[in-house]
Amino acid sequence: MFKKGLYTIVSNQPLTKTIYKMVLQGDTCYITAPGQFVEIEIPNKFLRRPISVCDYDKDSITLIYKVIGEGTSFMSTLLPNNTLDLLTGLGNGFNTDIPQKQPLLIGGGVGIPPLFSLAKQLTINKIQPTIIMGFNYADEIFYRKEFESLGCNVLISTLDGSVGTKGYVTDVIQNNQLTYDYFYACGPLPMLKVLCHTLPTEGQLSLEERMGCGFGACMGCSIETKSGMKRVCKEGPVFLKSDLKL
Amino acid sequence: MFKKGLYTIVSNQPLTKTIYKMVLQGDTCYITAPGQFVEIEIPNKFLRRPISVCDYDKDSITLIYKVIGEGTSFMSTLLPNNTLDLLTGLGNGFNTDIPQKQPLLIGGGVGIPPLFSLAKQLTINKIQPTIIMGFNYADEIFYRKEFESLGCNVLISTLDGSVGTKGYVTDVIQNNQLTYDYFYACGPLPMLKVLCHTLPTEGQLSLEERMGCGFGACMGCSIETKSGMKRVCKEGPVFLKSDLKL
Amino acid sequence: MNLSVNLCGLKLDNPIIPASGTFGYGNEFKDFYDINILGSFAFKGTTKEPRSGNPTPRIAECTNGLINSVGLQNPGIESVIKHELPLLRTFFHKPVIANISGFSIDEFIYCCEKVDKEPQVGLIEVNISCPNVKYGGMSFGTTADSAAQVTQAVKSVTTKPVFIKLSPNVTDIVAIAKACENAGADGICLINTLFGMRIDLNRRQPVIANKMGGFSGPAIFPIALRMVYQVSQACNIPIIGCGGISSAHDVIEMMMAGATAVQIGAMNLKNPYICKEIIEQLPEVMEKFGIENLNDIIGIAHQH
Amino acid sequence: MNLSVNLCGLKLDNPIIPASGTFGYGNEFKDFYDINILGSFAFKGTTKEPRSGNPTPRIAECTNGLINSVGLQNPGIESVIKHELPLLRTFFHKPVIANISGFSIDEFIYCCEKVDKEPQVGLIEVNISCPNVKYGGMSFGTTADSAAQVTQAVKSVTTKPVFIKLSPNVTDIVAIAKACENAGADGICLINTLFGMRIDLNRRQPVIANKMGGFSGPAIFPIALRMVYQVSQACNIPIIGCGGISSAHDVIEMMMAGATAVQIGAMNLKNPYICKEIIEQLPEVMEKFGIENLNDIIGIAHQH
Ligand SMILES: Cc1cc2nc3c(=O)[nH]c(=O)nc-3n(C[C@H](O)[C@H](O)[C@H](O)COP(=O)(O)OP(=O)(O)OC[C@H]3O[C@@H](n4cnc5c(N)ncnc54)[C@H](O)[C@@H]3O)c2cc1C
Ligand SMILES: Cc1cc2nc3c(=O)[nH]c(=O)nc-3n(C[C@H](O)[C@H](O)[C@H](O)COP(=O)(O)OP(=O)(O)OC[C@H]3O[C@@H](n4cnc5c(N)ncnc54)[C@H](O)[C@@H]3O)c2cc1C
Ligand SMILES: Cc1cc2nc3c(=O)[nH]c(=O)nc-3n(C[C@H](O)[C@H](O)[C@H](O)COP(=O)(O)O)c2cc1C
Ligand SMILES: Cc1cc2nc3c(=O)[nH]c(=O)nc-3n(C[C@H](O)[C@H](O)[C@H](O)COP(=O)(O)O)c2cc1C
Ligand code: FES
Ligand code: FES
Repeated sequence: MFKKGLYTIVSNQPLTKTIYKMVLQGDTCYITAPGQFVEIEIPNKFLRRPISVCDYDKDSITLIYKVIGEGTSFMSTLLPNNTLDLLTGLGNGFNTDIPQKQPLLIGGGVGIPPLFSLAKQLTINKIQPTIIMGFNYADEIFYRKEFESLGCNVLISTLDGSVGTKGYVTDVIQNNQLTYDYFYACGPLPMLKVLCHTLPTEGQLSLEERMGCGFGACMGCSIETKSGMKRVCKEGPVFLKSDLKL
Repeated sequence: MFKKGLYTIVSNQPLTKTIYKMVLQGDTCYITAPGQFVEIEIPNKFLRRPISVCDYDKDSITLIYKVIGEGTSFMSTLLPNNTLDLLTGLGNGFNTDIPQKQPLLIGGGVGIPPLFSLAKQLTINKIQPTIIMGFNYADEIFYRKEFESLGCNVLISTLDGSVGTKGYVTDVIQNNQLTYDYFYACGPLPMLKVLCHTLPTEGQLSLEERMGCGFGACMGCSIETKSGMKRVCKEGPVFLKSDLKL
Repeated sequence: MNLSVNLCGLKLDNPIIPASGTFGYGNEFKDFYDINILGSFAFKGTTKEPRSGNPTPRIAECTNGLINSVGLQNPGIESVIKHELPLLRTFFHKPVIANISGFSIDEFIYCCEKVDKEPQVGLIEVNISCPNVKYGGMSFGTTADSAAQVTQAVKSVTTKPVFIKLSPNVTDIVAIAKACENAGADGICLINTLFGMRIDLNRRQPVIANKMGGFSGPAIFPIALRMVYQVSQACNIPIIGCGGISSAHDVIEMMMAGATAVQIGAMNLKNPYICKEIIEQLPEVMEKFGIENLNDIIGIAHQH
Repeated sequence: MNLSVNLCGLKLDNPIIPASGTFGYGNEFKDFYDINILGSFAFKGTTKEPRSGNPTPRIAECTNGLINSVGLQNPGIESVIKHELPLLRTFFHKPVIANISGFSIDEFIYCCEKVDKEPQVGLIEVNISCPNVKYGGMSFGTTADSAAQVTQAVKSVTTKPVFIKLSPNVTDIVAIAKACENAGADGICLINTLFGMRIDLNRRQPVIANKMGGFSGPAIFPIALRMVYQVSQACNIPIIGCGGISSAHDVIEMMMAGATAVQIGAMNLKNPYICKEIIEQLPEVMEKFGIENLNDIIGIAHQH
């Protein structure tokens, strides 16, 4: 089920030069799993903007977004008490009901936010995930402490090695000889492709596509999977590695 | 010369159920004659809205407008300190340098506002005009006191006769056997037509047309006059009776 | 106040119909509201074979509209009849509009024969205009001859009312509509999307993987309205007006131009409640403009 | 940073050209800013005889655009040469684009012969597309044959570069552009207005006295862009891109699609400073997208 409603901004602040954290107040009863997303109406733009739910409780939603174009620029100018029209409860989200002992959560840039509520859920399920976060540069790092405060082991890669492992998230995995029996990933497509091809275990990957509706009506976001055409906004955004043709 | 600028609303209040008075602050140096108009930018509307200048001094403009459609509805919701983007100094305006002793100023409904700064100018020129204002019903009457406070004789017609003469502005002229040697008029086209055909003296009439630009560039507002095609926004909105083909 | 209209015997409680391709097979929208309030709805363009559509990105944003190049992704007519219609029956209790596409006359015939047998289908809408498919779709809709051929062919295999849905990307929409009328069409649906394009300045290439796509949304309303006006002047069959409608005001404007019913496309994607909201607002707007019965205003703008 | 472009030998300091019909003969805009900052400008469509145009209302508002049915009101070519050009000379010191219309091949020839002799005219733009005139305008632009005829005729009487300005209201814009190229056109200007309409719900009749008119403004940008892309792929002559441009971003997008220069129409009416603002913003936007020289991006979207 979906919900369309006006949500009130509680806070909206930069975490880095280009990445903002926004907390909204409103009904979250249609959000049922970590990894779901919302579609945000932007004044004077035709299409809504899809942003993953980073965290939520019974009446608030946390979003983390990067300023890319006009929609996200507009969002970054909003103040507390401004309202946004959101569709919530979109997408399948991550499935945490998987027999797993030691999952890896791998995020690249603004692919990291949905892993937060996932990590929270796993912790509730008594599973302690390892978090691997990939950034380009040190000044882009965000949410390290928040993951650590869940009790998670957090490993970081930066392109220049200024923090953590030099290189990519895959270098973190190799260099640290991590043991894991499952993985969850969200981030840029090239990262997801490499993970699909190099990690031996099954896993879940969250994809992005340009969307028309965000709720399954237009077929604008369909991708080909091993089990046929699937809508990123409806059957996804989270897919099983074994189902993807990346 | 024209001026495009942001003007700040000083006040914006209803005079009647559907007619509002708005005072704006800003540079008025391009307004050079009574009867000129401004073009108002309305958010999410493509075309600007033309509204006559009712009154102005060195840094303020008074507009009186009727709520007709989306543009004027929007205007009616604005609060002091909101701003509007205006083009000012548009149109020729009324010519008061005419040998005249006893002019009639005849206005119908929202054709009345531009006659106010005209009356003011004439008073400065030591000419005391008679004002005839036509309304449908008593509750639509506005600006009677303002004209009277200029020292003008104000006569009113209402369709139902509840105030002043029953009928039209022409009935006022007939019933009161007014003497006059010139007239100025602004109001609905049927009224202007009757005035053109019944009043014996020369006069100036202010017309309306749907406008593209308001400053003479698009030929959207051209009408045929006895001396050729003329733009209502540039050679008008004020035309000599003797030039019009109404 | 009367909102009901009649499309060749198909009585609609109101003239509001979600347009094909923006309402799936109804399933997604039942989660937003009870879709039985609709006049009807047109299901996703369906072809003989299942189609996976075009590569992504398939969507590009425009000022007051969007471009899509979905490319008729659909599960194929058999699957629609076997799975979608039975599912639909569980939550939608009105006749539905079957939107049919094909890449040859035979395919059109095949699909129409199939849907002709479905009691749930109240009307067949034949899309000869989809601009996203390299062969077929576009070409049938761009000449009067081929449009007439398709019309004649499908009319011969069904007794249900057949509406031909035309492409606006043509020099002379009236000639094509008249050809369809003469070939037996029961009605015309105007318009499908306009061919459009956007370029991504960062990547310096088209946003859409297929380069161009179908442009629709409020931006195209004046073009759709003009075509409805022109065709309703020239033809004597009912018209479903479509293109850029986003308000009750637009619905009335489209009906005054000559439409008997209207379809709403792109706006469903932006605001999934748009059709519900318009249905709710219609009585108020009718009152404002002194309209007692919607049938009174169909084509009224021609009287001047 | 290089903003200058070259249209068949006519060097423009920048690609920004106000479009015909939205800039008069330059006179009104000199009161807003020094129009010598422009690349050039296209004067109001001019015909052999003076024309008083269509009845009013001639303007209707649309979502992100407007409809006009000015109907080529102009003082006639003699008067333009005798009065407008000498006046223009006093405040505009660059070559101007002469926009010419006609109702017969002879009228096109007549006007082009006249402007050919004017040193102020740097380029002739032949409007075979104005949709407002019942005979002439529209029909020349809707078939490849008649478009080629006009092209050939005017080319035979002038040595100035001739750009043919095409109507978008056609099934196959590429065929028409190619016909013009083959007939000797030096360039193509794309696009003129789309046929559109609005109805006044209160009066229950068309807003525009002439019922329909030419629709333009930001709403039509994706259609214009698509046509520029298609034509620039098929033809080897320069294109002036026009239709819905309202920002420096749009200018760059239009050039990436294949335009060598651009025209800005409707937006001049809404914001008389739009061309000035775009010229001022261009360097910043070029920098943002890593563009050093505008000539480098002309048609770059075709490379993928
Ligand atoms: C399921 C999903 C979840 C997402 N979650 C997040 C998140 O948590 N944080 C975050 O910063 N970003 C997220 N994104 C990406 C985000 O949607 C885009 O960055 C955003 O839409 C850009 O909008 P804009 O107006 O600023 O940019 P513009 O480039 O001006 O947007 C133009 C159009 O392209 C679309 N678009 C641009 N980039 C993307 C993209 N990467 N994916 C899909 N559509 C795009 C826009 O939605 C819009 O329709 C997510 C995308 C998807 C599909
Ligand atoms: C020179 C001039 C001076 C005017 N002065 C005044 C004034 O002082 N007070 C006042 O109340 N009204 C005045 N009007 C009329 C005023 O412009 C319209 O009432 C207003 O534009 C309606 O806008 P809307 O968005 O509310 O209505 P809508 O009907 O939604 O407007 C749709 C379009 O039609 C145009 N339009 C609608 N009515 C008119 C009209 N009567 N004249 C010209 N264009 C119109 C609008 O500008 C807009 O482009 C004047 C008109 C002109 C031409
Ligand atoms: C995402 C999308 C998919 C569409 N798919 C179809 C289709 O399958 N068959 C069809 O006839 N029209 C299709 N259309 C066209 C619409 O039904 C409608 O004719 C067009 O979008 C104009 O209406 P609008 O401006 O309200 O969107 C599609 C439109 C969109 C936006
Ligand atoms: C009011 C108006 C008048 C126009 N007159 C002419 C004309 O005389 N000759 C011509 O070739 N195009 C004319 N056009 C078309 C424009 O030059 C331009 O091609 C079209 O408006 C698309 O550009 P735009 O979307 O930027 O307005 C006119 C357009 C408008 C809005
Ligand atoms: S975006 Fe519409 S189906 Fe996914
Ligand atoms: S409105 Fe453009 S010339 Fe008058």
